[in-house]
Amino acid sequence: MAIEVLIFYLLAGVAIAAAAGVVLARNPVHSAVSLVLSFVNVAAIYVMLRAEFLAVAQVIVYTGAIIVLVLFVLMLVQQQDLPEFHGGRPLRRAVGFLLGLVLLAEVAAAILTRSLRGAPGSWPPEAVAAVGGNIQAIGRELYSVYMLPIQATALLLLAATVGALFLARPELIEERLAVARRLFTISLAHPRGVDPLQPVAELPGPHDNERKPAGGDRVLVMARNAEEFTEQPAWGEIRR
Amino acid sequence: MDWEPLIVSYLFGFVLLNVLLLAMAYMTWLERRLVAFFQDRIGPNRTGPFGLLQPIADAVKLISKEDIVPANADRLVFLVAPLLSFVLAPLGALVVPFGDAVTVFGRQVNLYVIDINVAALYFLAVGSMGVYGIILGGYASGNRYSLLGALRSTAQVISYELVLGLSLVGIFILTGSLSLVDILRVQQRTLVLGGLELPNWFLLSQPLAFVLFLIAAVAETNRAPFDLPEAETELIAGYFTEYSGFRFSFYFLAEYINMIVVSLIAATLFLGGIDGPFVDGVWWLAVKAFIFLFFYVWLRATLPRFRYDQLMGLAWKVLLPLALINIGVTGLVRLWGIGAL
Amino acid sequence: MIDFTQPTPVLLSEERQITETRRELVLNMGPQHPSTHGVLRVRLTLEGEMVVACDPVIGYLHRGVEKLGESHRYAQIVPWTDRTDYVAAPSNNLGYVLAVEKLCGIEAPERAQYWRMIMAELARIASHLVWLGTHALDIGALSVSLYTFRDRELILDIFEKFCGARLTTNMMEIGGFSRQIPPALPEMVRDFCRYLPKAIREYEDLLTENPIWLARTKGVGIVEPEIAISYSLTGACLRGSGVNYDVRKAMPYLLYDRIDFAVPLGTHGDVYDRYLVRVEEMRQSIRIIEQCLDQVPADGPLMAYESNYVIPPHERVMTTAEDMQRHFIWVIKGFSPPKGEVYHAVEHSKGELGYYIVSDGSPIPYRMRIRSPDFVNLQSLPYMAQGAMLADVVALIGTIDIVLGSVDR
Amino acid sequence: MSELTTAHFLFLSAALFIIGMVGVLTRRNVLIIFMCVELMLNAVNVSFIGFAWEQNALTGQIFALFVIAVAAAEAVIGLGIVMALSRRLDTVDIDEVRQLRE
Repeated sequence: MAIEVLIFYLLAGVAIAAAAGVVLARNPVHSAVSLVLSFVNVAAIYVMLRAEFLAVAQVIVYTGAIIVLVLFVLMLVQQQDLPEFHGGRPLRRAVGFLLGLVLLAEVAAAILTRSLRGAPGSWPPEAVAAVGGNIQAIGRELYSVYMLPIQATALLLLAATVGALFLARPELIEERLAVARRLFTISLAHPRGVDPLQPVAELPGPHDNERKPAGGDRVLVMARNAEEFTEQPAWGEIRR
Repeated sequence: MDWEPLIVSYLFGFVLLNVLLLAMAYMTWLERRLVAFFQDRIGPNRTGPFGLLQPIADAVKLISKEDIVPANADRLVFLVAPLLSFVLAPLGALVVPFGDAVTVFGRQVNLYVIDINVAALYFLAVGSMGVYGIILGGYASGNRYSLLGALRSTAQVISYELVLGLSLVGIFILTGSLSLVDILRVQQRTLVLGGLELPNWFLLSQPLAFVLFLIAAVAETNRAPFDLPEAETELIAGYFTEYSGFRFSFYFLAEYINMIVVSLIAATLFLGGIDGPFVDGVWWLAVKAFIFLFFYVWLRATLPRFRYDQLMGLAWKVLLPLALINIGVTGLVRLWGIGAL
Repeated sequence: MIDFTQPTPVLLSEERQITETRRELVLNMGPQHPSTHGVLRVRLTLEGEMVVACDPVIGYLHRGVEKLGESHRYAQIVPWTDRTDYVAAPSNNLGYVLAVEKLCGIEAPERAQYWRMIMAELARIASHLVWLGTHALDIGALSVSLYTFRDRELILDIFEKFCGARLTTNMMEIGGFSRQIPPALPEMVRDFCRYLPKAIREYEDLLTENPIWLARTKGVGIVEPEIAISYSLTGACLRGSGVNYDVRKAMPYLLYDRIDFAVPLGTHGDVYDRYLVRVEEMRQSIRIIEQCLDQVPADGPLMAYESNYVIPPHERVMTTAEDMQRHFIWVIKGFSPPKGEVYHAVEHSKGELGYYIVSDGSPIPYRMRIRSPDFVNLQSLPYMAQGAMLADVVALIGTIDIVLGSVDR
Repeated sequence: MSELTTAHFLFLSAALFIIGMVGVLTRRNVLIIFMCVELMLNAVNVSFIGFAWEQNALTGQIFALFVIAVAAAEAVIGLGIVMALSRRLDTVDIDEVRQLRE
């Protein structure tokens, strides 16, 4: 069994070192990369703990989505304006590390003196293997016992989506209004063609201009002479 | 501890990696020849017979070029990002079953590297990790075009990852397993429809999911018409604008290996993988993967490029609802099939 | 904030202090960028991928063609005009020689006029083919560009057959053509006219109904007709907005009034309409060429030799004394047109190409000014790019159809 | 080195949690604080799954799954707030944000 312990130490060591990198790195992007490394190692530890589905979910959700989003935001927020780690506040840093050490000591004491143990659960490895594997077991448990929580989670995610949409909607660039609301082509040679306010008295006959179906729903007006000036149905649509 | 299967797996993985690299090299040759054919050109035909040695010449050229690091690049990340991209690309192929167990030197050897019960999710996870190479490369170049390419890639991959995953849920419902080996076994059965004997390929039972998977896979691998992160005419080359020499070639390798891996997975999931008429075998998988690769090249030669907002709109407004509908319908049919409805 | 409802938001960098805030990203597009069609530089202020301000910077290909015109004799300027819009060189020649002919009061013989029309329309088709290929390439359709360049070769072959050069043809001369028409040329042009409609159908199959092409071009870069006029756009940029103005119809030159052809007008004024208009213009050009080939006299003079401003023909130089003297003076000193100023415009493939020449009676122009259409059309880029996406800017540069040689001159 | 025990995982969990906590306490960049919070959530998951492994139960894994879901929701909202913050106040410095409130 020693090999497993070795692997665990390797993975845990990298995970902790990478986690320390998150806190210590000056550049937030380096922090994010460290975090990814930490998460992937933790995912590998999940596999050791017979939680394959969780391992994959960890990689997909945390590294594949959340950290990618963080990087996205980091890139939108420009680098040179980000506050530096070593920018003063030494007191708080000292207090932070001190608190951390104290807490670590406490937790270590708690773990080492732990005597309380709960009752064994109903999913020993044999039972999990009997239903087909970790995923199948989680599925069974999730969609029977935890039906209500999972629906609540779905609601939570929905609410989060709506909230994010509300938060992140950028102030739209002032929409340029469609200036043209008239129904004309203009002819530079036609006395009425350059003066849009005059009502159209007479329209050219069908022989004068031919409308040519061009592509899809578009037509092209085929002008035969320079004076031609035709009614057009298209102007007045608002852009986009 | 039993070391033998582990060593066999490593050996098989090693062989697989080399096959993938070789396939990738000839994929570049094939793509150039095919696009040339589509475009009324000849394509590379000078290096060796039919230009078959062209990939080697390309590799030698790329390796011998100078490796330039821009002055205002984030040096460490800049150097690591292409490697990340390249290392993660072939990992997806580890779960593809290349056939049933064969006997080599009196030992049973499975023709896949690993069979894990989360194989399909593993493929998605590796795919979602692959984007880091692009994001970090684009960020670290210190170039605004690269940064925009990285931003585009981020949004694109997150959106299409979702569609890619949801399009597979129908298959999971039908097979009750996420293991590609199990999914393949289900497809190797025969489906009798009326008097017609059909292979039980999921292409037939999940056609909508197949189309969705195909679109999402093209977007996921950043190929035309979804090649926004590297759009030459807009962002010059997007995230790898600043890369040169062999670091550039890592991105190049990663893109083509990704294409091959996605084609293999698609062939396994929807077209029955190694299943085929006459004799089952890895050649059928190769033929099917080739069809996908041809499709990739065909798309590239034909279609214009989407715009960023149109791309996102397509994913969220069209593909995602369709994927959800597909899941709903499949679930209902399955319940009806086992009499639970 | 800029008021976008106002029609002329031309943003010079001095006028608007572009401050790079956290949200805005200033992207320098060009002069070395694959889709700015040469050495155009566009300074884009982006918010995310949305264009807040767009500031074209030109002049990277400025060679002082107008100034060169003030130090060369009239006949020597013709090759310079090739180099302005090198994609449609014969049309530039045509604009210049027509202006000088107007100044001198010469008219080319009828046969030469027909052939000038044929060459100008071929140049229009060649230019539109280059435009279509590069525009499609910018939007991402890879193959169309190779098809259009393949077909453009046929036009260049015709040019080569006629004058020996393919790109900078220098084919027209003041007074007509001094070359003879090769006997095989009319049939070559006819073959091309029979071939091209099929090719255009091929491009349209790839693009016109393609959903991605529609999504990328419809509703993008709308220029309303009033705005188009106020920017003094010409060519397809103007006609795509539905304004009926074509120099060939409005101020007919050569023999365009004898030809039956239509001017396509768009109805929405967006990139897609300009695409449709240009594709239709190619078809109309073929009609014009075919009619010209039907009407052109089989033989007859190609040069207005009766005029004193034109170099005399070779056989007369060798036989008569006064023609020999004239020839000598023409070659040594050049000809001196009357004093005065003249403007002549032709419908170039990109719009109204005008040459303004001031003559002080000496053999070299006092001032020459080129109104190049794409220089003027380019001014509408900031208007079209307001609120567009980054990818649209590429499509908009493509739809204006600029050639930097002509913009910067 | 004998066998893997729950204590191994609990120490890992504690270490990750405390590193995350120190990060939250010492860093000023909102985004790094955000990442540290994710680290802490992840540390809790390690404990959950470790206990589930020890007790042969799935409850811990399922709780971890819920934590991941909540983390996703938190990421969406948190990053939305960061974006709004940087847009409104032009800063992602947590101290400046507090100073502006006063």
